[in-house]
Amino acid sequence: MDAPAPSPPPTDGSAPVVSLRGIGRDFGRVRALDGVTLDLPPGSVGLLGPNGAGKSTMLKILLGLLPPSRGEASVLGVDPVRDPRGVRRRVGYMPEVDAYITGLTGVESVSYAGVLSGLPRSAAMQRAHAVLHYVGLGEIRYRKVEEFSTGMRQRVRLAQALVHDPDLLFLDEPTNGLDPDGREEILEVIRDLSTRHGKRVVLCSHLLRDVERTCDHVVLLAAGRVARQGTMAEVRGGRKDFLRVRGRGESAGFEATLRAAGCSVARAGADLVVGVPGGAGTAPVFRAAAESGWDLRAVAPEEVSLEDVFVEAVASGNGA
Amino acid sequence: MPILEQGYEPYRGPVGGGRGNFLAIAGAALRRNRRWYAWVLLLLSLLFGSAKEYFLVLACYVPRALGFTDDNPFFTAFANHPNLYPDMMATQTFWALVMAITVGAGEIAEDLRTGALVFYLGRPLTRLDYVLGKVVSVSVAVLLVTLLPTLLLFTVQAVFEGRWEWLAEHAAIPFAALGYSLLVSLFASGFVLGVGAVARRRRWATVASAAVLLGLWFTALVVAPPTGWTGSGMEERRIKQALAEARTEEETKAALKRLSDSLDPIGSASERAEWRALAPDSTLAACGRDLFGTPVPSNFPWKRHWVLALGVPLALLGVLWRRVRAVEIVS
Amino acid sequence: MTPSPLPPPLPPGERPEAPTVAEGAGQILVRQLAASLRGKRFLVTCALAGLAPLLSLLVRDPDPVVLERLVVLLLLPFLLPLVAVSLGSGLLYDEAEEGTLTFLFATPVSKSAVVLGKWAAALVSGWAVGFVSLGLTFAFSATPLEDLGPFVRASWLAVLLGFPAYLGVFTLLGTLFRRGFLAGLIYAYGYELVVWVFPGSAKRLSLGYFLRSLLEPHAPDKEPFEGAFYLQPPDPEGVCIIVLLSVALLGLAISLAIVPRKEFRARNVQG
Amino acid sequence: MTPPAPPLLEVRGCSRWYGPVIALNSMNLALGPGLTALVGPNGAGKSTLLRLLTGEIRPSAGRVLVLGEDPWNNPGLFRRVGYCPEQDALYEEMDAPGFVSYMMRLRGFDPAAARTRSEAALAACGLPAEAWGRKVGGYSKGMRQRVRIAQAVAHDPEVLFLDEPLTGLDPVGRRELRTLFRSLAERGTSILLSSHVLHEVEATTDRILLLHRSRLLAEGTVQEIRDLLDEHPRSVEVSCDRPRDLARSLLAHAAVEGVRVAGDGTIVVQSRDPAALYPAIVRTVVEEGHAVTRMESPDDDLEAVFRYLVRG
Repeated sequence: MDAPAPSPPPTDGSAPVVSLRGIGRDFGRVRALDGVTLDLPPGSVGLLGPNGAGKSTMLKILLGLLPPSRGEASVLGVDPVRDPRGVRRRVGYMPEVDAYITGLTGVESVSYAGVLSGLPRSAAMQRAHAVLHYVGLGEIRYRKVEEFSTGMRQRVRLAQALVHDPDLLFLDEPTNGLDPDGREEILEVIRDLSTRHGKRVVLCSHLLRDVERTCDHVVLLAAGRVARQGTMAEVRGGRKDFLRVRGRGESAGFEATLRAAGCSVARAGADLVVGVPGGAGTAPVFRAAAESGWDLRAVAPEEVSLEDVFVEAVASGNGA
Repeated sequence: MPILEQGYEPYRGPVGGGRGNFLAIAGAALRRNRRWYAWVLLLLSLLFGSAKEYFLVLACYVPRALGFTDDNPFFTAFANHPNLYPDMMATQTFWALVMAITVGAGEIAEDLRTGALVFYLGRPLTRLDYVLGKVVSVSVAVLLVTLLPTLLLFTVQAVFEGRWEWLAEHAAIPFAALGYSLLVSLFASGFVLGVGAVARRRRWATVASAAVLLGLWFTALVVAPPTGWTGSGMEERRIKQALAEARTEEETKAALKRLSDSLDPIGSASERAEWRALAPDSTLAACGRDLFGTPVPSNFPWKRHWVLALGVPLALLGVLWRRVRAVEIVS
Repeated sequence: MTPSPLPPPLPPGERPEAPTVAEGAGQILVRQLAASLRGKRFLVTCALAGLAPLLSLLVRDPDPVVLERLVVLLLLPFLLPLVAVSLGSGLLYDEAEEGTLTFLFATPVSKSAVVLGKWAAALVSGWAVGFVSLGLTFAFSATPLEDLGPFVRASWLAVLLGFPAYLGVFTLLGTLFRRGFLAGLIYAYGYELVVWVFPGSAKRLSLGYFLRSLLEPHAPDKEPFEGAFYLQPPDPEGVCIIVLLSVALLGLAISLAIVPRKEFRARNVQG
Repeated sequence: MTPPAPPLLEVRGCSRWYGPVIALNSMNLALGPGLTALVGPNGAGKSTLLRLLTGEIRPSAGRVLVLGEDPWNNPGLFRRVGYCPEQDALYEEMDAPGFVSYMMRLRGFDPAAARTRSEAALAACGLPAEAWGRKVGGYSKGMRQRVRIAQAVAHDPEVLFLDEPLTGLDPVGRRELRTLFRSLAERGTSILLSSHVLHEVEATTDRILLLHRSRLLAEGTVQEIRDLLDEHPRSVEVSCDRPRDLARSLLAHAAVEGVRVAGDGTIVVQSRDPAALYPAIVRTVVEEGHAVTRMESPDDDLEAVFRYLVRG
């Protein structure tokens, strides 16, 4: 009896979800964004940057809450300046900070979010329950949101962002303050959404390990500009001929043996980073362990962590 | 039958244009004010605001209904006094403002504190939806205190009177009551939402608007007390004496009119009457007298009370309008 | 990346002694004064306390009754408790709710010294506000002060003693209850007014009674004391002074004794 | 190896409940110097333990001792103790050096020393000097966090409690402060730090206290804890050029329970006796000359330990 929903214009798999052309935004004399040109591909994208790099300004522009000073933006083919409500109807936004209405229960607040996004009342209630189940909030959803713990509030915010079945999700620090279990569950939900349900996800987070494990693409902002951009593999790259080594017990003898074999050794937290002469692979490490009797537990090629990339990019950005 | 997947389901139902969004916002705001003290206050305000008039009307008509034929001139005069309804609503006005403070002053502050504004702004809404929703939510509370008891009393009186001519003569009353209630709603919501928006805590917003209201009210009270109220009570004593000494019906009527005027909360008879405009309830009541067709004589060449009653809430709503936008920018 | 140098080490034996109660309270007093002078709440308090002088300036009526009404109806029963409740009722719980109290309690200054310092700050700023407000009210008035006679002196005395007395009550309420502000408002504008309805010595259970007792014998016109505010024969000045002083000191002393026994946690913090 | 020192922190049969809710259940703990991380799921009692240790709350039963003294109503103890609480609260109207030196004055330093030490501490915590003149209320979350940490370390405490000190910091800040904590610990400050982010804890320290369901579940280094869990078979993944040969050789060892060839040159070796397993693998690889590209155990890091212990 109800007319079927006007289905969103079919986005073909490769068209950019978000496209920015020379976007800039000034607050007084402060230049928050400085000519950002960017195409975010479908899939899950990590949007990174130090504090004050312009991430939240960019999100606000994309949500149509803030007009850019210069440039053009398009989100899912909609111009957020001309049709901010149209953008927000098709986008789910999970804010970083608490955003709840006091006095409403978990399920009420999610269905309220649905109603405000244009869902009929009954449909909103049904979806609120389904979505809360999906993000893992059980019977607690009949209690008031202000009584919830941080983790539960985070789930409610995620459910609010999902209730109107948006095509694109902006998730701002979705795992902040969660314990390892809770974080793993939320990341699992995000991965599931982006891989199995075709949602496009833009994830902002300071916890780079989470981004490493969730996102296919990375965009790194620094001082209002794009500092790095690409797939996770492209951005991280690898350091050839370096190995990360871990073991038990006093490692002085082992290190000496390695150095004698022509390797470099550096400490990295509990681990050692060993530079081996070209082409030797792990053999010198195993040999040194056998000779020195050190209890070797793990050897693996040293990968550049996203954190290293981040720190380097920000440092060079500041120097420039 | 396929196994039902326990995961995420896409939504394929209809999506509306969001035209009634402000009603949804008003509904949520009202729902969160379902607190016990709001109801206690509602009860109190109905009692304080309308008890006197209900008593007068019932005291006039109930004896008639019970078969007493000789009407009590005192109550009959009051029940048909042209100032019965405007006075009643004038008393209600103060309580309507108190009610609005209890219900609405913390609305914006609470939304700022809990980040609800961010919640709203992430949705397909406009700022107008938000502000309108809040205004409607306060207005409903105000109408409960003002319009509801007034219309009820009018119905009671019309039923007891039983004459169509009476109804025709007094047909303007419900409309005036409606107009006045809407004016009070606008003033009350503009006042509490605008003043309350300066704070970031419900408690401080409530205190700030209560302090402003009480401060103005006390000021007006000290400078220009309404006759027969806090003053020495001399006027009251004099009228009672005149009533006791009245011999003819004319004299009694004049004394009664003097009494009802002296109880007039607008304080039009007080020495520094122009200061009464400081008390919002008096200013509104003056507008009410205009609406009910019994205007208070004013020394001013222009309708100052109308400018205040309409200008203040609109200016304060302007403050709110800016405040809602500012939050978009400040992270 | 900049290498972070370490914060300076403390040479052995150079760790300073804990400050005494007076030193600690003094530090807190200074900081609290500086903070409240800039705080929004203090500005609101000042604005409200400025109401009396403002009216005095606007009305400019030589009739001494106007001035008397300003003091007896506005300043003493309405503004003075308001200043006291806004400065005194959140001494500890305000900071506990904000979360900054933890910092103060994580220093070698005792909890009682913290309360003492904050109380002293409230007293100083409250007195300042009260005296300035009263002084300006008199100064702006068109009434020659000679017409008022001893009423002027009685007003100063009422502010001098009345403020600490109210502050003592609100300090106590503020250390006992998380919602000390609400409790304070209920006390000042609920309890104190209700007590007036009861006859006989029941009126003596409010601070307002003793404040009025100080003023009434000197009032140029008895009118404000009539009606709902009528007083039974007022108590002698000496009794009033003793009662107000002891309420002030008792409130503070009980608060100081209670504080070390209580936990001040922000709400909803567990785990 | 450090010689056994008297415990700096001691918790004896300590419980704490809030109304009917129990937050800490008969905990016993003795902790020596060094940098220790406090981990556990939400509601496990981490913050409660820190609050008890800093005298913010009182135990409902049992005793807590810090440096041999009861912290409840013992302000003198804070001459030697620093605390950075969890809530993101500051005096918004003060500037950062003003705030930290105020705290230092309350700790008994004279004005000049308070000022210089505060500025040094702020510099060490990486608060940019151009922000010093501004009010704290205008700071970003990361800057506020740095101020809060500076306040805790400025008086060079012997014991330092940090409750979620890295929340809100960006990756650069996280790295800087981790370095700071490590250096402080090396200088002799004892630090107890609670955190949710396990891989960061791992990069900061290897000594942890794991709290779960209001109890102390495990204590020690990650490896020690892992080795205690002998009922869980350990699996080690080895990628090499001739996986089947290596698998065959390893099967001959008594320590090896099973080997699975996982494809793409990786074998998964399972054992209940890691102490014997690893030397066996190393010896086999060296003797038979396998070209190993990678040897790792998915069960070896803190997250795996956490999973085992917490999820049961």
